[in-house]
Order: sequence, then C-alpha cells, then structure tokens
Amino acid sequence: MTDTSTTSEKGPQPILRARNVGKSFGGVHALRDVSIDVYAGEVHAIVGENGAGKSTFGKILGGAIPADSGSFELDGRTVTICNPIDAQQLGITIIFQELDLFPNLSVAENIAIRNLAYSDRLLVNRKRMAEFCLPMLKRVGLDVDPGTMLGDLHLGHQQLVAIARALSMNARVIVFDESTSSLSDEFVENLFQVIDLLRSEGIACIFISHKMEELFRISDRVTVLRDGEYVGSRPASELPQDELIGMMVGRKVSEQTRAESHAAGEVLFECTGLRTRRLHDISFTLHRGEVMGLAGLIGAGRGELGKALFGLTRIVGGQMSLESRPYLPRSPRHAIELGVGLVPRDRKTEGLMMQMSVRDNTTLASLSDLNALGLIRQREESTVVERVGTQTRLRASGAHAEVSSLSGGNQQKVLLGRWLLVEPKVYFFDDPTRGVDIGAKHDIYDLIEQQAARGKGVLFVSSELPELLRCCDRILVLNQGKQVALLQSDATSAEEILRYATSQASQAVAS
Amino acid sequence: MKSFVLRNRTLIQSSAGLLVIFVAAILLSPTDLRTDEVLFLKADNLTNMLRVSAPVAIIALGMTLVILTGGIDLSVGSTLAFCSVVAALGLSEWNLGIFAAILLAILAGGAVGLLNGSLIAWLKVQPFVITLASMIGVRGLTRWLSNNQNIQLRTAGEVAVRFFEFFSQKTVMIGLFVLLAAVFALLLSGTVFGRYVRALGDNAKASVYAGLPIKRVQIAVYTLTGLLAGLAGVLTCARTTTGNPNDGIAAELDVIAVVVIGGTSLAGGRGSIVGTVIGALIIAILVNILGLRNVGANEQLMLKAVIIVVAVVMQHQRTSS
Amino acid sequence: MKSFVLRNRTLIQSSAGLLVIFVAAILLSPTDLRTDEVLFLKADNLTNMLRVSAPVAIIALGMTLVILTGGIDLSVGSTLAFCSVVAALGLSEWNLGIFAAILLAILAGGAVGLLNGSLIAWLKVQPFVITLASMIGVRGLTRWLSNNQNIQLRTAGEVAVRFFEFFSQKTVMIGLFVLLAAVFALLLSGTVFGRYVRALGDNAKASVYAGLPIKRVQIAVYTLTGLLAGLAGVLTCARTTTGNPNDGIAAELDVIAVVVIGGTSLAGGRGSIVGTVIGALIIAILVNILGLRNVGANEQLMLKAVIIVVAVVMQHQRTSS
Amino acid sequence: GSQEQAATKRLVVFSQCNNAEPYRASQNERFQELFSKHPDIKFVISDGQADASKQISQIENAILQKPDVLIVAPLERSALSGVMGEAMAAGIPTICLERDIAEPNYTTFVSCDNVEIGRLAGQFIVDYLTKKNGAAQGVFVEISGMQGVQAAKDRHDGAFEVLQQHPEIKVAHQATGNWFQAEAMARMEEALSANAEIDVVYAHNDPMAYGAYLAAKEQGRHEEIAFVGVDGLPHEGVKYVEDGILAATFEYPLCVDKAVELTVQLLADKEFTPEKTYILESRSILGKAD
Ligand SMILES: Nc1ncnc2c1ncn2[C@@H]1O[C@H](COP(=O)(O)OP(=O)(O)OP(=O)(O)O)[C@@H](O)[C@H]1O
Ligand SMILES: Nc1ncnc2c1ncn2[C@@H]1O[C@H](COP(=O)(O)OP(=O)(O)OP(=O)(O)O)[C@@H](O)[C@H]1O
Ligand SMILES: [Mg+2]
Ligand SMILES: [Mg+2]
Repeated sequence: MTDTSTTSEKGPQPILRARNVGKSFGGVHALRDVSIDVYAGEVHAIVGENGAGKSTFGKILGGAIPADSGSFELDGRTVTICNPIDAQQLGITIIFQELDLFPNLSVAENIAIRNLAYSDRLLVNRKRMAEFCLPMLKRVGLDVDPGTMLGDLHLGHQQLVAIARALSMNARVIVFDESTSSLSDEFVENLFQVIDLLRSEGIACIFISHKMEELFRISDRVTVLRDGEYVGSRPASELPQDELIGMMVGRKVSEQTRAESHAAGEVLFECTGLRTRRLHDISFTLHRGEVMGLAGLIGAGRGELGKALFGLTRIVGGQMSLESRPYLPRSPRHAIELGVGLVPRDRKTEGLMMQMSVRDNTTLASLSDLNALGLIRQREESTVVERVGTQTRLRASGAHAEVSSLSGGNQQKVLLGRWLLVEPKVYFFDDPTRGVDIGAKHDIYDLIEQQAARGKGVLFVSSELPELLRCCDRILVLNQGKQVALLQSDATSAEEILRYATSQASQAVAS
Repeated sequence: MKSFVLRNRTLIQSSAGLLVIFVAAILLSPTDLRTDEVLFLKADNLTNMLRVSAPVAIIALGMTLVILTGGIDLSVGSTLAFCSVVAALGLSEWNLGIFAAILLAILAGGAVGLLNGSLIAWLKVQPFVITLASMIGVRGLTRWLSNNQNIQLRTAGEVAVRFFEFFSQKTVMIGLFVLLAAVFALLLSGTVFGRYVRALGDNAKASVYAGLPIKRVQIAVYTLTGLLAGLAGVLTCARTTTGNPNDGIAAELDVIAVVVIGGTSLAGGRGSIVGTVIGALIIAILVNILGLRNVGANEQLMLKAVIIVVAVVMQHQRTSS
Repeated sequence: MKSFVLRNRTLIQSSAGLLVIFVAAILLSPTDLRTDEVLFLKADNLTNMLRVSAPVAIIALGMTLVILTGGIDLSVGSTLAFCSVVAALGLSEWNLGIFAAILLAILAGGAVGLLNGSLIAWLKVQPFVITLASMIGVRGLTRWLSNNQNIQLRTAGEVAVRFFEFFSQKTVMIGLFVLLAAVFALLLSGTVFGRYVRALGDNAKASVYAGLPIKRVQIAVYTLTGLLAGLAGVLTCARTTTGNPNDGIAAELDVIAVVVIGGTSLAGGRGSIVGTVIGALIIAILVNILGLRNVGANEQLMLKAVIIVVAVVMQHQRTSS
Repeated sequence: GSQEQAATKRLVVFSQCNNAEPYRASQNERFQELFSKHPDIKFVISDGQADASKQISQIENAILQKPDVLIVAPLERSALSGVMGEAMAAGIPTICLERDIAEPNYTTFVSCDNVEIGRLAGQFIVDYLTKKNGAAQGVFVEISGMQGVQAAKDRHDGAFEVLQQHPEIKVAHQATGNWFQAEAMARMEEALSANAEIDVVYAHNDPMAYGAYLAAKEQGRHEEIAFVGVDGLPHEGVKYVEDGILAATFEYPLCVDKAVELTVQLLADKEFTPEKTYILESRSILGKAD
C-alpha cells in the first residue's frame, strides 16, 4: 500500500496528489485524466458546471466510489482508497452533497458514530459522548442539546452536525461538497470561520461550490473542471471572476443586472393575517407578473409559508385569496388544481423519483394533459419532454436516463421542468438555484422572468441576497415566523435586508 | 439497440433464467417408459402445470402493483378462501345464478381489498400490519360463514355443476391469466395510473409534493389485488368443486415469492408484470419437475428454498452490476 | 422533564394502551362464582398467561433488533420447530445429556440465524426473501429429521423427564424472558452494538460511509434471533414434552405483530425493547381474556384483527403528531 | 435381466393428501413396509400438501403415467371426485382411502368414519359420567381441531349427537387447539381457570388430549378429570392410554393393510372385482379402569 517516491525539488510538498484520475458510468465519462495537487493549510476550490465531475472526484477521494484509473499520493506515498474506511484512516473525510446522517439518532450519536466504530469499548457512555461532541458543536457554532434527535433539526443545522462529525475525525483533508448550499448567510459566515480555523491548523480543505462570492472569499486556489476534464488551477487572487466563468463554461456569460419588471396592477394572490403553528400574521399581495422574494434566516418560516400555500400545513387563522376567490388548499393536489405550484427545496426527498426516468419525472405532475382514457399519449409525451429539456438546458444522456444518474444541478432542472409543465398561476420556488452552476442559475433566472412575463405570480425563496435583489420586484423579510419588512428591491440593499432578518426586535413579540 | 438492452436487462436476464430452468426441466424429466416421450414436455403436463399455478399467478399480478407502491398484502390467501366459500355458498345455498355468484364472490374480494386500501390510505398504518390483521380476521370470517365446513358443489345441483365444469377448464383458467397479465402489463406501462403506482413506491413524499392522488392509488392497488384474489377464489372453488374455508393458507407467501423472483423490489418502485409472469413460470416449472421426479415432500421444501435464493441472487447481481 | 416526556412519548402512550387493555380485561373477566374473585387477576391465571406467551415474546426480543436494522425474519417459526425437534431427538434418540441437548438445540437455531444473516449480508438479497426461503427450507429439514412424527419425550427416560420438568416451570420460563428482556434492553440502549443496529436501520448508506461493521451487525442480529428461536424451541419442547415438526407454524407473524404493536417501525431505525415487552403483554392479555370468556375461535380471529389495528393506530397517531 | 424386470414392474401410485402429519406419515410408512414385500411393484407416494388443487393436479400427472393401481387419500370430499372419475375413465383401478368422496368414482372404498368415532367417544363419555356421578351429568370441555377441517367437525358432530341427549352434561368450555399440543395446553389452562370443576375433556386428537392432561397435571387437577382423545396411533394414543394418561382413545384406522391386500389382488387377477365399500371399524382403546 505504501511506496516512497522521490521528493519533488521545489516548493512545499503537496499533502495529496491525485494523478490521472478517470471514472466513467456506463458510456458517460464523469472524469478523464484529472490530476490535482492539494497542499496543507490551503482551501482548494473545485468549480465547474453541473455534471463537470466535481462530486465524482470528491466521492472517489472519500472512498464512496472507486476510480477506474489513476493513483493517489498522500505525503508523497502512493495510497489506495477502496472504501470510506480507507479514506478515513488516511485522514480524508467528505461531507456529502446529500447528507449521510442518521435522523433517528441523537446529535451526539451522529457525531460520535464513527468513533464508536473505532473504539473497542462495548458500552456507550452518554456523558463522555456529550463531552466529546460539545467542542465540535461549538466549533461549528451550533447550539443545541447533544441529545436532540437529529431529524428534529433544520436541514441547515443538520449540515453543521455533519461538519462537526468531520472535525471529530481529525481529518487532514476535508472535502466540502456544496456544504453551503443549504445554509443561510449567517451559517455560511460561521462555516467560513471554521474553515479559516482549519486552514490555520494545516488542514487541507477541498471546497466545492457554485457560489462565486464564497469562492473568492474563502479559497486560496481554484481548480476548474469541465466535462470531466481538468482545465486548470490558479491562485484565487489572480483570477478575475469573468475569466473563471469563462474557464468553467467555455463561453462568456454576461452578468446581467436587474431583470425587467413585469408586475401589473392586477392583484393575483392575496394573503391577510395568515397564521399557522409557526407563522404569525403574514399579509401581502402578489400581483400578476410580480416576482416577490422571501428572505430570512434559516427557520424564519419561508418554507413554512410555502407549505401553507400548498396545503401541507394546517392554517390556523387568516385568509388567502387567488384571483379574488377564497383560497384554502386541503392538499398539494388541491392547491395545484386551484392554480398554485411549489418547487420544493429538497429535490431528493421532496422532489424527484430517483429510480424513474427523466421523462417520467418531467411529466409526472401534468399527466392529466397527456391522458387519453387513462392511457398516456406517448408520442406527445416525448415531444413535451424534449421541449422542456431544451428550455431548461438539461444535460442528460436521454429522456430514458434514470434521474439518479444525473448530476445535482441537472436533477434540479428536471424538477423545474416538471413544474413548468404544470403551468400554475402562482409559483412558489423554494431555493431553486440550490446546487446549480452559474450558467444554469442565469437560465433559471430567465425562466422565472419568463413566467412573470406571462402574467404568473412568483414567490421566490433564496438564501442568496444578490439573487433576490436581481430577480425580485419586492422582498418580504421573515423573522421567526413573523413578517418584519416588505421592501421594494430597487430601493433596498443586502445590508438592510440582513438587518431586518437578524433583528431581535421582534423577539419580544414572538414569545 | 444497446440502450434497449440496457434498459431491459432485468427482463432479458430473467428470461434467460427461465430458459435455463426450462432446459433443466427437460433434462431432468422422467420419460414415459412405453413411448419414450419426455413427460415434462407432454402438452397435458404443461397445461396442467399452468392451470395449477393460475390462481397464485393471477393474484401475483395485483401484488406486483401493491409491492411497486412500496406496500405488501398478506391477506390474499384468506381472501381467496373467503371468496371461494362465498361462491360455493352462492351456488349451493343462496341459489344465485352462476353470473351472480361469481360477481358476488369477486366483489367480496374487492371489498376486502377496498377495506385494506382504505385503512392503509386513511389511517396511514403500515400495509404489513393492516393486511396481517385482515389476513387473520378474514380467515375467521370465512370459517364462521362456512360454519367450519367445506361447502360442496358436486351435489349442489345443475347450476353448480355447470359453473365448475366451465371454470375448471384449462382454456378458461389459463386464458384468464393470459388476458389479465396483458391487461395489467398495459395498466402498468401505458397508463397514468401505472405511472403513479411506480412514483408512489419510488418516493412517497415527493408524490405528495407532485400532487398525485396517493390515497386513490393506494386504495386502487389493494382493491385490484382483492378482486384478483376473489377471482382466484372462484377458480379454486370451480377447480376443487368445493368452498374450503382453509384454502389458501400461506398462499400470500407463494404470491410474494413469485413477484420477488420476477425481479420486483420489495422496497417499491422497481419491477414489471412481465417479470412476475416469468417468476410464476419459474416456480411452476420447479414445482412440476420436482413432482414428476417424485422428490419427497420434505426434500421439495428444501430444494425450493435453495432455488428461491438462487433465482433472486441471479436477479440481484443483475441490478447491482 | 418536558423533553423526557417528548422523547419517550411512544413508550408512555404504549404503557397507557397496556393499562387500558389491562383494565378492560379486569372488567370483562368472568368471576369465580363461589369466591367472587376476578378470574383474570388470579395469580395462577396471570402466570399461565405469561408462560404461554413466553416463547413468542422471547423471539420478539431478537426480532426487534432485526426490524430495527430494517430487516425482517420470517424463519423463526420454522426454527422454533427445528430446535424443538433437535432437543427432543437429542434427549430421546441421541442420548445426549440435558445440557448437551439444550446447547445443541440452541446452537442449531443460531446456525439457522447465522446462515440467514450471512446470506443477507454477503449476497445483499432482501431479508424478506432469504428468510422466506429459510422458513420453507427449515420446515422441510425439520420434517425430514423427525420423519414427520412427533418426537415424544415422555417415555425417553429419566434425563428427559428432568429436562422438561425443569424447563416447563413458570419461574424458569417467565424468568428467562425477564432476564433476556433486560439483557436485550441494555444491549440496544447501552452498547455500541445497539447504536449500530439503530444506525443501520436509520440510514444504511450513511452506515457504509461511517465505516460501521454492517455485515457483522446484520449477521449478529439474525444469529441472535436464531438463538432465541432455538431457546423458544427448547422451552416449547419441554413444555409439551414433545418435539413437533409442525410447531410454530405462522409464529413469525405473531412475533412480528408483537414487535409492531410495541411501536417498532417496520421501516427500521425506530423502536425499543420496552415497547416489545409491552406489545407482548397486550397480545397476551388479549388472547387470555378471549379464552377466559370462551369466545368462539372464529370470533376470536375477527376480534384479534380489530384489536391489532386499533393498537397500531394508537401507536401511529402518537408518532405522527 | 434387470431391464426386463424394470419393464414388467407394476406401478402403484398413492396420492397422499398431506404428508406432514403423524397419522399420514404412519400410513406412508406402513404402505412402504407392506409393499417392500412385493419386489415386482414399484410403489410411489405423491404429496398433496394439504391443497386440493395440488392433489388434483398430482393425480392428473399420475394418470399420465398410467399406473396399474391408483390409491387416493382424498383431502376433500367434493374436490377429488372429478379427477378420480378421470382415472377410472382412463381404466385405472382406483382405491379410495379412508375419506369418502362425493361420487362413487372408485373401484373400491376402504372407509373409516369420523362421525362414528365421535359417537363412540360421546357414548364413552356418557357412560363414564354415569358411572362416576351416578347419572349422565357432569362438566364437559371440548378442545377441537382446526376450524374448517372436516375431521374436526365430524368428531364434534358425532360426539354431540350423543351428548345432546343428556342435558345434564354441562358443556363448560369449547376451545380450538388447531390439532397442536402446545395450543391445547394454553387453551386448557384457560378452561381450568374459568372452571373450578371439570369432569371430562374431549380432544379431537391424542396430542391435544395429552396437552390438556399436562396442563391439568401441573395444577394437580388431572386425577379428577378424564381425558379422551382420538387417533390411537400405536406410539402415541395407545401409549397414553396404557400409561393411564388418557381414559380412552378411539383408533382412526390407517386403512393401509386392507388397501395393500386389495391392490395385490387387483394386480394379480384382472377379473377380480372387490366390493364397493369396506368399512373398517374403529377400535376403542380404553384404560384399565373401565
Ligand atoms: N451513478 C451514476 N450513474 C451514471 N452517471 C453518473 C452517476 N453519477 C454521476 N454520473 C454522471 O457523471 C457526471 C459527473 O457528475 P457529478 O455528480 O460528479 O457532477 P458535479 O460536477 O458534481 O455536478 P453538480 O454541480 O451538478 O453537482 C454527470 O454527467 C453525471 O450524469
Ligand atoms: N422554530 C422551529 N420550531 C419547530 N421546528 C422548526 C423550527 N424551525 C425549523 N424547524 C424544523 O425545520 C423544518 C424545516 O422547515 P422549513 O424549511 O419549512 O423551515 P422554515 O422555518 O420555513 O425555514 P426557512 O425560512 O429557512 O425555509 C421544519 O419542518 C421543522 O421541522
Ligand atoms: Mg455535485
Ligand atoms: Mg424553508
């Protein structure tokens, strides 16, 4: 397993060298001949479009899948990584894009589980386990009782638990695969402080993300992958954003500014004094063609609002109306019938049927349009799927490809495609750009604008404020389930929104 | 072409498995001492084999849908007996016509299925539990209804005789299965309903978010399975000229074995009707050849266990590779 | 305090359910005509009730672990019969001592479990299928071994007599159950192994990434369950002074019902030993009171179905709210 | 030589409705024992696995092999009538064993009668109670076989035909043991709890009667109760009676000896026409006390 090789002449020794790594799935080359050096104490960003092979590289490093070809050196010694345990023993840990946690175990158990695996102890000592976890939780800035069931935590907090677990492993190389995609800004900042700390401790962080600001904020070096191939590595400080995007996409993407507003005077949807178990007194009107942003910290209640609109949570008080008619959905099915569509945040659990094809997933919510006496009009279906695929610039091997074989971003596009076909009057997009590459993000912005231009009303949740400022006419800020501001987006700023989102003023009213 | 092969790998390899066992059966079959014919291949034997497996195979069609939604139905054996007894009572004691008796029996099966489906959909209790309960309860009901007796048709008058003479014919029993298999294959692959069945088994939560009529789909698959169990009961009643309240004990396991050997995953979302038909044939040939070779009953059980595992392992290596 | 209530909601409400059925049993119990005693509450009746349910309850302890890992074991009924026959043969024909016969029988159960677990872990076939196959195969093996006869211990000499006299005592049978329940409760809640069991059922993929010894955990839970089924077989053998190859038919369903009524989810990850003990008591009381009131066998089945559903619905509304 | 022998060997097929019961296993054993004395006969047993459709199809398969004699122990009265008619139509001499079928589709029927056995048991119980209590009165407990099985119903009906003529006999408890000793013990414990006095327990087979005995013995109440079983297999019921555990059991004849005798005659003499029915009497096996 070990084999000493000659030391290179100059510069510091890379802690990890990947040499000519290749991997293909069936006919698809996910990685071709990729060589990357990672140094101790650096934050090394890996970027690229959806499907470029970033996660595949991370998974190979973490031992989740084997490489087809290529080799790895750790501290100059050739090593083999066949499974997650190999990787962990070599000090490589990956925090997956899809969380690999145990919802029915406590936070402490989730963090300590790998250490249990290495201990030769028979009995579990709860107290010691808590003592073991608390520093890790502190390092990631998560303040919860270690005895809490993980499943009771918000997704963003679960992400932090995953990071805490990685920290507990004494890893020397940590791969963060889109760890920030489900985090709101405050948690991102928190995470970056953690990463800064790790960097100063000489730990190498491989950071995969689609968020440009984050990349430039945190990374020392950037490696670009395109279509599974290595494009190049550059110090982050010497790389202008335009050029980076050019390297990723192979073309120029014009960073458009604020989209045209399509908001008309006519009220489409109205919500007065809406209350649920976690929402208090939400009131707003949504006009035809209007895009309204929803801002707030994690747990502020944006998702809860979506659930209320979609018949997924019990409405305790207040009224809603759609096109001046009372609107009270009993279930998502009913909501769709009445003309409201929700694109869920978590595509894996709430969105897609992973074992079904692109075609089946795309038309699933609009099969009634293809229905002829119960039978599906197959030819028409193929046409429709093709059209939507083009519209969303989906990259897949075909309409029959299983969704589980697509990259994260392309999965997101399938989900969007499904809802484009439903054509509701009001859209609720819950973080639609999560895990989507920069090019595709703009495609999604365009899609949203198109819907607005067609007279739809759009509610748009995002944890990225620039995105909200770019796309929305107005921005509704939620804070602990209460509506704290309704801002005109061309008359506000990220700072103002953040101030409302984080203000403690409302707390007194809350309790 | 290549993508066709890839997409239908499970089926192609299932068929290969069927072919293997078919050839093995021919090689292992005893021959007629006088005419040197291979007994297994005699038309009479093959049709006997198909007829005897028809009731289980018919129920397996519905069970495939149930399992595809991520559910399970343990009550089909009891339902079979229930409907067999209802049909027999209808003909021999309630003096119904053939058509009315059959209709009543099949609807009785549908009612059990409807109850199962409704309880599962509305109470949101695990299908294993609901159908376990109805497996127990329906057995009690059936014995109570029949007064703990076998209801005999042979001596129950002309209508009854016409009933069993018609329905126990090979062409009828095998034909019904073939017809239903075609209908269910279309139902699963060509209809909106079929798409929903798969979607539900693949990801129940996402099905809610996609606005699918989940409750209706659940109720429908259990009701269909109940109706098929009812039909199987009618056929069993005709075939045995008896409504036996103890028919179909442990039949649910045979049915599930057929579906699973046919490549349908108990986790839901993956599987096909063609697979189930192949599974039914594999089991039918297996049982038939063991019988023809006159393997002892206990040894048969042991061999059956081994072959189920082997069949499913072959299935599995396929899907994982 | 509040968090304690929240965390143990399932258990608290299970206990409430147990209390309800206990009180109902007292109210419904016939009384002794002469002494006016409530028959259900008589010490003899209560201990009889516990002893009768001991074999199923003992197996349910292991089944809880199996189900927590997301698996299922359908072979326990057959294994019970197998071990009962092995114990009987050991004492009456192979002339083993008491200790050796018991050990052999329990190990035989462990061997079945080991085989189940190994096949599940290494072949990666669904537990339902593997244990369905072994349910069939072990039954065949048992009948073959016993030559389809009940193996009588009564006439098998003094060693055998001492064996059954000792093991059929109430204190022994109930005591063994209590002891094992305590051991398994500790195993599940206090040990590293217990954490792995829960983790595996909670998220199998994450367990792989966490480097948990998944295969060993799987093999262990099935082996433990096999050993318990072996012990249950020994107890049944002692209690009936007979090794009956047809014992324990459909016992797997009783065992699973006990576990599920105790609040363990068939999806894995959620459940407890205390819950299973409560589930066993609920079923035991139910059967006992129906017997004391001398409800007809068929009506018993129907009532049992209803009560299983009601018990699990109470469970469910708890977990979902 | 051996090939010639094989060619002239006569084939006898026995369709057993279910192997996995001691009574049936004993039948099979006895058949094999007796036919082993006839090297010119190839004797084959097939197992219906307690499923009428399976047994029908097995007989159909047997017909394909044109046996020289077919012996059937039918699972159900009505179910097997048709296929046995087919065998007859195919010119195969067919012996119906032990259970009657709906139509006389057999060459000969070797019968034994569960209702009659029930009557014998009922009469025994009446006599016993009369002797014990001075009149036909007392407390009676029944533990039946699996509900819905004809034998259980017949054994019940026969007994009650007699018992109902004696209203002073109180039927205190009726439970189902599903033929199993273990279940009978559990049910008997409940019966004992619910009834301070019991005079007679009648179980539909010997293992259940023995189970009831064990349950009573543990509470020290076995002396006061008479246990009555059915089946009378040599190493089971007969022993129980010999050892004073059961007061009586009633043999359910294996019918095998007669069937083999008839088979041999049929094979030897094409002209031989057996009688339509041979009724084998059930033997009452009574304890020493009586
Ligand atoms: N299990 C699989 N089966 C088939 N193809 C796969 C599989 N996993 C990944 N691929 C393919 O490999 C390619 C690289 O995927 P990967 O997930 O590494 O992309 P990514 O760079 O992480 O994209 P994203 O930014 O969307 O997460 C894609 O074309 C994808 O479709
Ligand atoms: N304050 C809270 N009380 C109870 N549960 C909460 C709370 N905050 C978050 N959760 C849990 O997190 C889950 C995630 O919900 P959701 O995304 O709807 O949260 P949200 O409040 O809408 O946050 P966001 O504004 O980030 O969308 C909830 O279903 C709930 O289980
Ligand atoms: Mg990725
Ligand atoms: Mg939200």
